[in-house]
Amino acid sequence: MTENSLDKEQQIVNHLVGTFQNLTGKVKRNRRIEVSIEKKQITSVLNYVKDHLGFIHFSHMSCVDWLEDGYFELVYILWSPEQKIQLLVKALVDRENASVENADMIWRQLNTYQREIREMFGVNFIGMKGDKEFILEDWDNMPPMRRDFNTVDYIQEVYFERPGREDAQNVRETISKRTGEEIPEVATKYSRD
Amino acid sequence: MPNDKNSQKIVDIIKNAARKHSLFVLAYGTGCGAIEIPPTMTSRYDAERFGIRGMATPRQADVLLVTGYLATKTLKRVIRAYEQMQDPKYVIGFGSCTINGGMYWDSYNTIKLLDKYIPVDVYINGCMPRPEAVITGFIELQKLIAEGKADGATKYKENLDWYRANQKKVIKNWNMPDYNW
Amino acid sequence: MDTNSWISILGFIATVVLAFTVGVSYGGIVRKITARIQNRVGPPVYQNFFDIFKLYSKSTAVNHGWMQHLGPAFAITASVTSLMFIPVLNGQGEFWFANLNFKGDLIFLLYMMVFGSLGMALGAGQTGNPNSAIGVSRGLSQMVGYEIPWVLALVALMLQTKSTSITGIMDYQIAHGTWMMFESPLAFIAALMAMLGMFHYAPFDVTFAPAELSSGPASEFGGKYLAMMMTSGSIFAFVKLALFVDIFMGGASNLIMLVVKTFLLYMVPVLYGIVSPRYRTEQSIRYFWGWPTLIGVLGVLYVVFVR
Amino acid sequence: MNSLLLIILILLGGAILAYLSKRISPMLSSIVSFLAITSAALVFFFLANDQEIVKISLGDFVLEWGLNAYSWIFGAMVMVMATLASLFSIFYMKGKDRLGYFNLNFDLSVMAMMGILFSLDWVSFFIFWEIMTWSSFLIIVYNGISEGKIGIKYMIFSAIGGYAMLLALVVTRSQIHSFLITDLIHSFAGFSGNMQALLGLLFLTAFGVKSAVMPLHVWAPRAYADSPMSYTAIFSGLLSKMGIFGFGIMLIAVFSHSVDGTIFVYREVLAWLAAITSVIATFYAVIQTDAKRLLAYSSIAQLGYIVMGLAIGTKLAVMAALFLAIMHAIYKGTLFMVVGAVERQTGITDMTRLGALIRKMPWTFFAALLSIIALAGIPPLGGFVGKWMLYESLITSDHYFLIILAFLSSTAAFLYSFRFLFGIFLGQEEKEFENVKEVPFTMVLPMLIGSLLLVVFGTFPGLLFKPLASAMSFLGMGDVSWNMSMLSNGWGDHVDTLDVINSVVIIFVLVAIFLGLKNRKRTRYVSTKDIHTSGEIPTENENLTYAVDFYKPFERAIAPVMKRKMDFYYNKFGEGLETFFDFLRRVYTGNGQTYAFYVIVFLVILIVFSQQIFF
Repeated sequence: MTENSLDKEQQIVNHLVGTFQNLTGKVKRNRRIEVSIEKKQITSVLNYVKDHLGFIHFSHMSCVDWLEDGYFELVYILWSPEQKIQLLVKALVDRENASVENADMIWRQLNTYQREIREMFGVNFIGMKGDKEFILEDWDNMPPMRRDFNTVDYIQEVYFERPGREDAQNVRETISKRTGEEIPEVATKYSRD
Repeated sequence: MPNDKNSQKIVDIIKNAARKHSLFVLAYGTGCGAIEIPPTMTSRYDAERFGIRGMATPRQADVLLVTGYLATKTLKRVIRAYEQMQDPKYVIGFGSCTINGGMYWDSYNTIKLLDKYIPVDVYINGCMPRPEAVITGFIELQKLIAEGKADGATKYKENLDWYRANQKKVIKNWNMPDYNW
Repeated sequence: MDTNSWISILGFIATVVLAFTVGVSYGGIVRKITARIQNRVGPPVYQNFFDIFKLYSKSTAVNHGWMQHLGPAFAITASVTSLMFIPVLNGQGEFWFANLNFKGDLIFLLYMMVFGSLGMALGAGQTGNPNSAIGVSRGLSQMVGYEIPWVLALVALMLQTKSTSITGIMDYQIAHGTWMMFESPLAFIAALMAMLGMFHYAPFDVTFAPAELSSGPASEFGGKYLAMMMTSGSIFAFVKLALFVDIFMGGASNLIMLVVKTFLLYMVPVLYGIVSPRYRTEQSIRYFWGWPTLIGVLGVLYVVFVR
Repeated sequence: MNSLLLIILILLGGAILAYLSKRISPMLSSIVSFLAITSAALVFFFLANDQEIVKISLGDFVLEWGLNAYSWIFGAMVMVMATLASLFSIFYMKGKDRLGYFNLNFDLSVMAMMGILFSLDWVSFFIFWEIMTWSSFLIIVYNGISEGKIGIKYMIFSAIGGYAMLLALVVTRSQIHSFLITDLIHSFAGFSGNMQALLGLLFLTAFGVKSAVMPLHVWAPRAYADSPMSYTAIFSGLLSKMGIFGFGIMLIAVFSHSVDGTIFVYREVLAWLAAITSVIATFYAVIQTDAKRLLAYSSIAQLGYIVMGLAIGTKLAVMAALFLAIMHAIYKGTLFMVVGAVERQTGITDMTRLGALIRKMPWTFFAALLSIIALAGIPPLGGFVGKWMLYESLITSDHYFLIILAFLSSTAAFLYSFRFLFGIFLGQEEKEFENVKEVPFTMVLPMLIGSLLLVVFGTFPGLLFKPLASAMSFLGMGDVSWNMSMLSNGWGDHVDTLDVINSVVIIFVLVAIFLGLKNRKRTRYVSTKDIHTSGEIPTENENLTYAVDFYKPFERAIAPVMKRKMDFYYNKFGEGLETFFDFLRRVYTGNGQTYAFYVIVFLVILIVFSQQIFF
């Protein structure tokens, strides 16, 4: 692939920037475009790229918790099978009372992702069908995927711990203590602690 | 089956011998451990040699084999399946996840100690336990049965309140039928 | 009660014990053979005795009503009653296994055998498990399939021997010094094909299909109920085999011959089943109404016009 | 007073009294009807004998009534089942309107049936036949003339039958100058071949309509299903047997005197028609979802067996057919009562919506269970005896392909038998029927009596063989050997029903007590929601019922048989008939009274001008 082939991507970005206000976009690399939009634009942008630019395949939707900035970032990942280009549509949502317009009429499978995000992050999708819980059953705490949810505190409060497990938080260390074996450098280098 | 610890009646010995050699398993394939069950049952390791046989419904089964981690959602179903089984019944906890949470020790939605919720007769250690380990676990259970020590169901009946309290702690919407046999 | 009736009661019990033992052992042997074909060691041949004994010793915690209690009882009643009316060994003077075999005939037996299935179906229906109902629906539909070639074969036999009773057919074979499977081979083939369905081994095991129906009619039956159903099934297996041996293979003059003949016969559905996948219900009905029925019709015509 | 006349008068009087007493209290009307039928039954069983002859002179006509062994057995059947049905009817019809109208026609039907059985000459036979027809018609339209115009359909077919019979009578009269049935029997041999064929065809058509043989059965399913159930119990159980009664006389007594081959052809054709009727009707019964329709189709199938037996015409076959006729009256009467009880308690008979009523109505289920076992022909109940004799007679008379059809139909009958029990009484509990109760005792009692009769006749079929044998000797089939509890065929094979029932009962009791019921007390009686559902706890309104398309695989398997061909044929046949007889609707206004008026006018003309017409 040569650099020239990025023309196609750049054309799309330019087209989108020209079409929508407040839309910023850039070519991330070969075959990958990223655009940032406002949250009220979500349905119109998605509809537009689906109908006019050939991004007919909805791959994935995810949510990123920017705790420090006070935002949720919703990411819609689309794919154009004709042009072989991946499009990331990003929108920022306030963390407080996060709510977004429902978009599952564009791709029906979006419903599944939206329900998951509603449950895991507490983002409300206005007008979405399906009130029932999706994966978490009978959950009454803070949505567990939010970064301010303290998992360790929660499990210590709710679940039992096997006695003797406390000192074995680091298994490798425990084993080396018991057997006097030396821990290889590689292991410590990539250790979680 | 009322079981005096010191002496088994002759009838119990015969019954236990039959029970020992005929274990109908309800494999509750909750986690990744379920993949170890097919090799255990089929040609390579052939658990049927020991009279171990898969069954489709809890009514017919003797052994509840919990293979792997249990989310609280699944735990509810496991408890239900366990309570639908008929005495005498045994539970085998399979893999580290059932023992101490295993690699899911810090998951917000996975229980860590199976024996706080249902009585476990035998634990099989490992992640994953190999089919040999599974068969060893079953043989261990058979030994317990022959000695009349696999009395998890009796414990459950006696300490039902304690078990219920633990279960209700994680299962918030409690809508299970009563258990009184 | 005089001595004779005591002896005949002992004879009843001996027959039932024999049928139970043979049926359960065959079940164990089948498991062993299946295991060997799959390159496994397999359970010991007496495994099914352990299973049944264990199931009897289990407690029964729940019931869904009195029909669930009576369903398995119906099944055992049907199997034992059919057993009573089947000559286990041929020869008039047989002392132990005579029972009631001069008091009934083939058509009676056909219906008596259904009694058990119906009882089981009712018991399964009472539990309210949808899997049971689906299994029963499939089983009964399949029964309509295999009954046709089976009855055609029996009609051919009856027309040829001019008798509808089993003892009559056995006497005919003894008098002519031949077996019916050689006398009317087409009927035998049709009956054999029907037998594949009768034993509910693959490919006709859609009734109990554990993978899709969680064992079908037996879904809600555990412990004692399951033990009773297994008992009844074992006795029924023996009844069907003994019936086949009696009417097609000239009966057996002693127990060893009986075991040899029934075992050989039993291997037909078993070996066919082990290597077969599973038919859907309508496929199996169409199977039975296809070649087996045609062969059965030819068998009847053969008897009528050639013999 | 002559007891035969007394019976007719009691029933007639009962009918009128029941109609009048409705003004006092609707309940009283039903009770009067019940008392009338009961007292008629008592008179019939204790006073009536075959010595009595009633002669009523009407101008030149003499109507002769009498009783013989053959009609006695049908009469006994009618009286017993009508008594049970009318007892059932008291509470079943409680609270419905136009009870006087209903009971009037109910009693008139019973009276007409007894009249048919008493008739020694064709004229009174025909008169009662028509009374029976229009009283039953009036009850079919009791619930209003709904879609499908079933009342009209029934009327048209009955009219075909009636005219066929009338024509036959006229022809007979022109040949032998007598209306007496015995005269026809004795002089039939002297007729020419064509005349024999014509008479045979006409009479068979006339009786074929009532007993719903294949081309003439179109009216039956809806008519049985749409009448009130307490009446259908006798409509399907007894009225159809009047056709069988006629068939019996024709096929056994009359045709046996023919020397011509045509009648033999009729017999074979009739037997095949009956066999095909039973197979197709059984298939249709299997795919029904409404319990009434299921039983209606099943009735057609069972009547097919009976006609088959009569058409075969060997001693065993006739015995089998008559035995089956009586059994069918009992079990089908009981089953329609069961459906009636269910309908009364729940309001519906749709098997896809009902379920688990065994928990609410155990006695009804018990009666249904025994009747279904008899219907399916499973030993040790009465149905088996009839089925066994039928098969044995088929095989000993070399009808080897008919037996396959009979077996196919009978095996497929297990399907709808189970469907009936499962759909209504077993399966999942439905929330809307939570508060259903068992029916009152007077409704349970007739059902239980019916089912106990089945047990008795299954154990001691000889109780019925004895009157049946004398009935058959009356029809010219003397020397029928029978045994109290031993069935045997021409080849010397036999079944000992006493041994069967002993074996079954002993083993069943042992097993049930020691294995089944022993621990019953220790177990817990749970709801039908407490089942294995892969650990899921079913919620209150979760549907776990398997009831819709219950036999879908079977339907798919028989689709080539059922596809279009038969449907198309039947529909076109029915439509064609409806179109063809469209002009009749201008004559027959659909109003029974007009029709009755026509009949009376016609009879008057017949009586007045008989001299000129016939001589």
